[in-house]
Amino acid sequence: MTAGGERRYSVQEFYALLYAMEHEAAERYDELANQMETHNNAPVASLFRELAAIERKHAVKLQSHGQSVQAIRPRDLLLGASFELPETAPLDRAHYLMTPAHALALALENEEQAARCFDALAAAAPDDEVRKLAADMAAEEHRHAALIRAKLAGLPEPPADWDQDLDPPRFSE
Amino acid sequence: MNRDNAAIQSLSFAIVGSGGAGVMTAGQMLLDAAARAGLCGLMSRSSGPQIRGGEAAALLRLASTQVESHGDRFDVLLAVDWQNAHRFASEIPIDARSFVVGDPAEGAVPEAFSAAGARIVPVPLKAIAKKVPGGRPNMVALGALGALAGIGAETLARAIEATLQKGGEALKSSLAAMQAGMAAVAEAGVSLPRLAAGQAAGRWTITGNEATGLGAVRGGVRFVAAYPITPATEILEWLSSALPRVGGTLVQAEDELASINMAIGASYGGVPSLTATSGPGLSLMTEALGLAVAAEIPLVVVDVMRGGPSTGIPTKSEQADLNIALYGLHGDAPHVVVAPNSIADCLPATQWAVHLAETLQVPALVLPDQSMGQSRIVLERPASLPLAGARLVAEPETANYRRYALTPSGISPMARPGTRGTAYTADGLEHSERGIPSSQAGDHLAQLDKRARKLDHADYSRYWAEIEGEGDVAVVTWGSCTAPVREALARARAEGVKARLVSLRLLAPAQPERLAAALAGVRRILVVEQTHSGQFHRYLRAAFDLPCETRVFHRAGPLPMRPGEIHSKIVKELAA
Amino acid sequence: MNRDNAAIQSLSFAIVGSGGAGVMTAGQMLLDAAARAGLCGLMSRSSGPQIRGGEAAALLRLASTQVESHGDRFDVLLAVDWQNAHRFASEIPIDARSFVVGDPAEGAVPEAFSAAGARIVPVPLKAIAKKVPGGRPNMVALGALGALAGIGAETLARAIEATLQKGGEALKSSLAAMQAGMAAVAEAGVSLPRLAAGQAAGRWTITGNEATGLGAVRGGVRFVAAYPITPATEILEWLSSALPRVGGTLVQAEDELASINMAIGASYGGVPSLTATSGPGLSLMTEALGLAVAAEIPLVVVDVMRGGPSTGIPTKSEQADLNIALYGLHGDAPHVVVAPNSIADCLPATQWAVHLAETLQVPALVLPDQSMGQSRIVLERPASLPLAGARLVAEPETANYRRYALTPSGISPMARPGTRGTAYTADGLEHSERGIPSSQAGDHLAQLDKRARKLDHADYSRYWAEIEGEGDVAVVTWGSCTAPVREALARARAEGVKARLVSLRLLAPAQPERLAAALAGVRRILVVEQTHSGQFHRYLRAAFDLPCETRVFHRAGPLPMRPGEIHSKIVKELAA
Amino acid sequence: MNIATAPQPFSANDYKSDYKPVWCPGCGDYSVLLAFTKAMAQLQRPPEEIAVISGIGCSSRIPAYTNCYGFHGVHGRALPVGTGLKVARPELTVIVAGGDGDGFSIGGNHFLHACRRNIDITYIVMDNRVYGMTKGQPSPTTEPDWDSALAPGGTGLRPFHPLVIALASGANFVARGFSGDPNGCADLIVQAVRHPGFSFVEILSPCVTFRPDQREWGKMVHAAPVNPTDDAARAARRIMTDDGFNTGVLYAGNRAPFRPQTAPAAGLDAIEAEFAL
Amino acid sequence: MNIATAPQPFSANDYKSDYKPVWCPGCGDYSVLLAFTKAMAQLQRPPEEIAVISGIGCSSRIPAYTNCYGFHGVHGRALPVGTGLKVARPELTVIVAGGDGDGFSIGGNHFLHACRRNIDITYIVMDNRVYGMTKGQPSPTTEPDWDSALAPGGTGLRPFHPLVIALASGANFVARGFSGDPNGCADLIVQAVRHPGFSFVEILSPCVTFRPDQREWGKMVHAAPVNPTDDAARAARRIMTDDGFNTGVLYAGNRAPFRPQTAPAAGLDAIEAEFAL
Ligand SMILES: Cc1ncc(C[n+]2csc(CCOP(=O)(O)OP(=O)(O)O)c2C)c(N)n1
Ligand SMILES: Cc1ncc(C[n+]2csc(CCOP(=O)(O)OP(=O)(O)O)c2C)c(N)n1
Ligand code: SF4
Ligand code: SF4
Ligand SMILES: [Mg+2]
Ligand SMILES: [Mg+2]
Repeated sequence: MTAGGERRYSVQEFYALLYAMEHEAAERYDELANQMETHNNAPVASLFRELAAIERKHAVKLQSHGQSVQAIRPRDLLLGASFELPETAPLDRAHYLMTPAHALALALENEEQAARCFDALAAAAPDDEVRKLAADMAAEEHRHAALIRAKLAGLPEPPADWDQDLDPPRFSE
Repeated sequence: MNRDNAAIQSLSFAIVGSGGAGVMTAGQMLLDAAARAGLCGLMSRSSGPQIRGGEAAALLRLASTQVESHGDRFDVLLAVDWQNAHRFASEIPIDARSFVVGDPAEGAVPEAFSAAGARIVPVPLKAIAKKVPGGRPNMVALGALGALAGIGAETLARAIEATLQKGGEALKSSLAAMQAGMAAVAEAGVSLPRLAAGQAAGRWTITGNEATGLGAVRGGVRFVAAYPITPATEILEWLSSALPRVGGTLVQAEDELASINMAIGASYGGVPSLTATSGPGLSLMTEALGLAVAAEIPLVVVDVMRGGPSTGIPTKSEQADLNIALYGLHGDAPHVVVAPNSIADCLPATQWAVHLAETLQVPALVLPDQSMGQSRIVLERPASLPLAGARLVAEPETANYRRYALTPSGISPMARPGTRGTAYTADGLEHSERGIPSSQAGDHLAQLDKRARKLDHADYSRYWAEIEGEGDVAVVTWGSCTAPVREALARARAEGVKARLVSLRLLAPAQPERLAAALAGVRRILVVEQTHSGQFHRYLRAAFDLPCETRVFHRAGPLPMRPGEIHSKIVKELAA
Repeated sequence: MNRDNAAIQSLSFAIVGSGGAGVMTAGQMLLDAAARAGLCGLMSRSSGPQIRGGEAAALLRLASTQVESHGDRFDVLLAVDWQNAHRFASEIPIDARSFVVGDPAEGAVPEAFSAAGARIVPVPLKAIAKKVPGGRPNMVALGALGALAGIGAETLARAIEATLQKGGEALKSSLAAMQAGMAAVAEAGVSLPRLAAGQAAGRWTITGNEATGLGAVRGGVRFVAAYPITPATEILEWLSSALPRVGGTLVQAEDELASINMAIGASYGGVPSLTATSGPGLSLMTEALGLAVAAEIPLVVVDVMRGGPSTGIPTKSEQADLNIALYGLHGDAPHVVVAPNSIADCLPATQWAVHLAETLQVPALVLPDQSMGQSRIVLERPASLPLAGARLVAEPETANYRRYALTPSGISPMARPGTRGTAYTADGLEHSERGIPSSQAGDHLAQLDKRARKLDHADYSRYWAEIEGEGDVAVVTWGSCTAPVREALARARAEGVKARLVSLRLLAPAQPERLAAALAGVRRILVVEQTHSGQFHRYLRAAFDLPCETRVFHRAGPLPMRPGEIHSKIVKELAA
Repeated sequence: MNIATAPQPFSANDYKSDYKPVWCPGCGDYSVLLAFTKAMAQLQRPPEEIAVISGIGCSSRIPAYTNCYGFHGVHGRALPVGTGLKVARPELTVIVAGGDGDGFSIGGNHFLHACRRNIDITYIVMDNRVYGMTKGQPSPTTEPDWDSALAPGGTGLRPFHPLVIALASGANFVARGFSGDPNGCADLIVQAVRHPGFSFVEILSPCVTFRPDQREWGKMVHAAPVNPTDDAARAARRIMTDDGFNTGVLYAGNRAPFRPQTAPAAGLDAIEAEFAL
Repeated sequence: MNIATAPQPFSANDYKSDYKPVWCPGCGDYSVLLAFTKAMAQLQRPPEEIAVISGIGCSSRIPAYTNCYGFHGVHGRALPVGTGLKVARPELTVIVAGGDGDGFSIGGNHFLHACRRNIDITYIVMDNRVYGMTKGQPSPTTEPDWDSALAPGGTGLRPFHPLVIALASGANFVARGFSGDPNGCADLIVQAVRHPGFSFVEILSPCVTFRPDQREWGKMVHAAPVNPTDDAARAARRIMTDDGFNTGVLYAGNRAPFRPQTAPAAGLDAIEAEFAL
């Protein structure tokens, strides 16, 4: 991942970026929670719901900076191969039989990716205030990551055949 | 045990749980084990709207003799979990005599079920499974149900082994979990009456859709073209492996227009051919069906009926494609419509349809429904049918060959491409005896007469209907209503009602004289069918002479017809 | 003059000749001239199997009052030449009282015609034409026929001028040839009784297919998608010019599957829509018709019936698409079927169908047939119908909008895309009131009931049937049989038979109570229809309660139903 | 030139029936029928081993005019009928024939999938850019400005490009002929039948009744200025940019034709045994 | 970058309904739905002025998941429904969406003719190279060797090439996206809707249930290495020879979209007068 690069962010822009990241991350966790509910995977649904709530809290805080989220793209961040914003869980990682451990591992990846992104932005930002903001954010994401890592360590490893489909998919229409 | 049921000694089990909980697997193994234990049985499935996951229910009925439909109530409802299980409430009627087996850790029994006042049997499926390394709650459930059904541990083990053929750890933990489930039931001290068992040897287990496929192959079908559609796809999937092994072919077509026309092409070429679909696909086939009528091409079209109209309820059953099957062709287009009257009958009914299509050079429709097609039963190995005879083929170098010659029987020899001296052009335009397009009134009438005549003169032998019992009242029905009607009649007979059962296997051409004979001396009939508008009854009025007072019980799907509701109607409408 | 005919003062003329001889042009001009002379009339066409050329026949009936069908016999058969004219023998019945006008240079009258013993009137058409520079035998024929019909030279000239608008040499020679033809007849000294003439002013000439198109436009149809097919293409051709002039559009689709789905899309968008086809095309539309039923999309589908089954006899008439129209959809799919009972009725019947489709949010089929669609008549300007009301549209920002709400009438407001606050998804899957797919028994039953209810509760007013006369016997019929039945009944009445006529315009939903009322006091009925298998009769048995003894006269096409054959049946079956 | 060979069992006339075409005199389809009989005589396939399958349209009347087995089906479905026949009876020579409306309008989907399926049949389309049988409506290949009752002033639609679609969907042999050159067409048909897989031959065949302007086609056609290629992408590009009057073999590919699935033969008993407990 | 704009009336969520998808978690269609809502928010079209039309299939369930007007019709006929709607109501934004089976198998003919007709609608196909809804049968875009119950060992058939067919039949805008990149897909949809005429967007959208192998697609897709062209023949050639995982706008043409016939307005009376003697 390349981040920041020559891009010069104003403080205002940086807040917009932050808001977009947190907002999108929250929406995504909600979406995943919905999916798990529809598929009767209650434990993972509530976990995603919690994650969504955390991200949304951040977003709401950032929103007080008066930013809009229209059309922020990974490529605006020069994130190279990544298709989505750093904290957003890719939809195609969901599975209806996924376990809380899977969900946390996914959240961990998101946090780590976000942390790396901010590290890179902090390293590259020419503007002091932005640099500081980015460094703060990086630290926060590292902290989140550590928390999740700890929580994950407390969970049992999912069984090897966790995704074995005991009920064949059904015909429809 | 269904104490209401004088006819069938049976026990009904429902297993519910959310997707991935393995209720279908457990149900399948239970049926298999029961079969190995010398019981007969039936299993059908139900599930939520999700493609995968969501919630699922396996519905079983085990019995001493062959069962073809569900009863009125379930003896046991077992829930691996209760997620969205309330959606199945109308499909799983329970009462005060039922047992509801649930894991207390999964919460209370939902209102939709607890209201019945059944005896709640808490079994901590999850906790029990946890104690077994790699154990799963559905295998505990299997053990519990096996114990309730009176199936021995060894037999259950054999059923598990047959599914988990790879063996290893998974097998070991499944066996252990199953045994723990049996133990839990013993501990809970609940039991059900024992079913008398017969001889497992020689029996089969088969779904209606597989039986349809096999009926086609037995009948000689060697070419199939089709487009997937629920609930007919399993016929195709079974045939796609089976056909090549007997020298036949299956082609997946781009759509139903193509599939039926491919089948027509192959049949024109001399190879008995079939396509299978459901309502929406059948709609797309009626133009070509008319072509097969006019050009006199033998052809079998299986329509596994589902809920309609339009896309409707693809995964549920209804008998409402009767109208389109009988009348869906433009112009006067006589053809054959055959309906199996049970899951097992899918085999002989389809085989007979092939026979009729080939003999009469006409398209024959076969109308099973979702409840037959997608249910699995245990039955004695089906006997071979003595259906010889087939297509009347023209001899090489027939002098002055006329493909559509006006024979007394209406059947004219059909030349096989490749044969010298009998080349002709098959045509969907009205034609002369030679097949040359004609708009002359004489040719039109002659060919219309011929096409009607061959169906009128055909010998439909005893297959045309199933006729059972004696009495001055009768139930007239067809298709998947037959089994619950039979059961309802058995109860009524036990209560002293003398009644006949007439179930039509041949729907078209109508056999009014035969029906009149079957109903001779009957003073009142009850027509039973699963449609909203009473299609079958209207057809009986249109094409038959109903000799007596007629009452009707018709209702829409998707819930299966129950013996009990039919029994009440019999009591109300016939016994009075 | 048809002396057998108590009801209609008429003269029938047939003009035959090989392709290029101009018999159609001559016939057309003769009808036009007769109309200008204050007569009414009817013209239909027949031709050989060739795309072009071959042999052709123009069949006319001129009368004092509006005529909607041919009589039993022709007063005059005029042959421009006799090439293959024998093929028309069954369509042109002549008898000893007829005149056969032929050119002796073209050979003897063929056996098929001479056998009738008609009076042969030799007129050297070719030789006469030759005398006029640029003169053609068909214009000589026109003059001859005009003279026989008692139409003045000036009127004939105006008809010629109207066709040959460019004028010039062609016009001059045509006029001269026509006059020579008149002179020849005068010379031959043959004449026919005079028909009483009325007021030409205010009258129209129109074909059934044009009338159907106009009915659609009057009803508010502003979108049409279709695929050409005989004998419906003229509806489309007329609409393709007319629609843009009233702000509408016609799209030629790639096939019938596309055309009906396009019409559904446009109607979903709020624009009254129609497609027109014939049997083979209708076959391809039944799946989408079911969609329109389930998703409750107003839609009109015109099926101009031709001979069937399959490609059948595309250029000839039959009523055998009744079955597919009534029953051709899979599942329980209630819809509307309307049939015009005459050529003129194509207009109001179609307009009414649009009205019903829009009001009831349902597909309405309209069933004219080839004999109506492709015949031209002279009639009084059709009155406007008082058919107000139309689609019930949802208000913007309707709170908790439910597209498929369970209203008492069964009709629920339909939101127009673009309207705020009422967005919904139309669905062919079974659904809840909101339109969300559902396989629950409750939703299925509620929606099936709703869709049936809205048709049951609708007000079909007096349009449902044409009821004429008094008496204790009746003829029940529909469509293009109505006119010959009416004529047959008039003859029978003149002979003292007291009989009613009931011609159903609304075929579905069935109106058994109304029919019972219309037949109150009737002791016997005769059902008349043009099918081989008696489809209409079977439908009457299925869906109505026929209160009395029923006799049936049904026969296949392609020959038109004649008043005489119906009259014999009335005498035999009803008068006894 | 092949002048002095031994007499051969089948002459072109042996492939012609005694039922007289109902086509308009001057119609291009007469020449296609002639080309067909000549081609079959060149191939010396016994007439009874050939099946001619069609849909509905003037052109689709062709089967009964031959002495081969024929099938005159419904509008637009000739290719599926031919496909079923060939799969069930691979030893027959199957020729599918029809018009531009039949093949590219209502039958368009089967055209796509027949090309893709690449069964060893030959498909001949008599393209007159009009619906002849129903009296002159625009077809998919009709020029956008052609005036007719159904589309006054023209459809305004870009004509369908059958050869390009055939290539894009995987036909294994693509050629264009002109009915005015029956011998040339016969040659194309011979090559098409001999080429394995799905062979598509478009024959420009004027409708003198509804498109009298097509009498000019004789002046416009010309042999393709390049040799056939086996590169479908190149052939498609070429055809997409040519004038539409190139005749000859435009593409001859080498995809293996479709072979239906086979499996080790087993008796019915072996199959049924799988249902036993 | 568009960071600090004024708040806009419609956000992506305004295009989403509260009815929860029944798709399998992980299915690419979730991302397509997301991309659709993002695209509409970019376009700021009020939801009620958008109609989403589909056929039958997992992917075809999309209309009810949006807050727009929707139509869930029958299998394979979404394009005609969309066509009729757009012609009758040109002021609406009409999006047709569905699967590869719906669009290229049963619906193939309408695809051909919709491209040719070039009406101003956008067609989004969620291509997962399988029939998801009916439990995993091969579709026209399925690889020839993909094993399934209906085609044990694979179909052996050459996959259908939707983009090439679209170009060959006259689509005015052709793009390919990947569902794993919802923002990229949103951009493509925005461009497609803005481009006049028939716009076709193929989105590779994995079926995680029946084609778990497609989880690898994320690694295989890449931005098209060249800029879009307006030369259809060149674009077709390019696509015919690429690896099938190029994403981006591949063709943007400049054919005028179809306009239905109009005529000088006249009252009904004027039309009826023509029937008078
Ligand atoms: C299902 C159906 N729709 C429409 C028709 C009417 N129809 C018959 S032939 C034809 C078009 C023929 O055009 P083409 O295939 O180009 O053949 P041509 O007559 O030009 O040789 C049509 C639309 C039909 N017979 N069946
Ligand atoms: C006329 C008709 N034929 C067949 C079907 C069954 N059917 C429903 S969806 C489907 C295929 C869906 O495949 P695709 O369009 O690729 O959608 P996906 O589920 O993969 O998203 C089929 C064959 C049907 N509903 N109607
Ligand atoms: S109408 Fe045209 S295509 Fe048909 S036979 Fe005549 S010239 Fe040929
Ligand atoms: S079956 Fe496949 S296409 Fe359908 S919802 Fe599941 S993952 Fe998506
Ligand atoms: Mg043509
Ligand atoms: Mg798919």
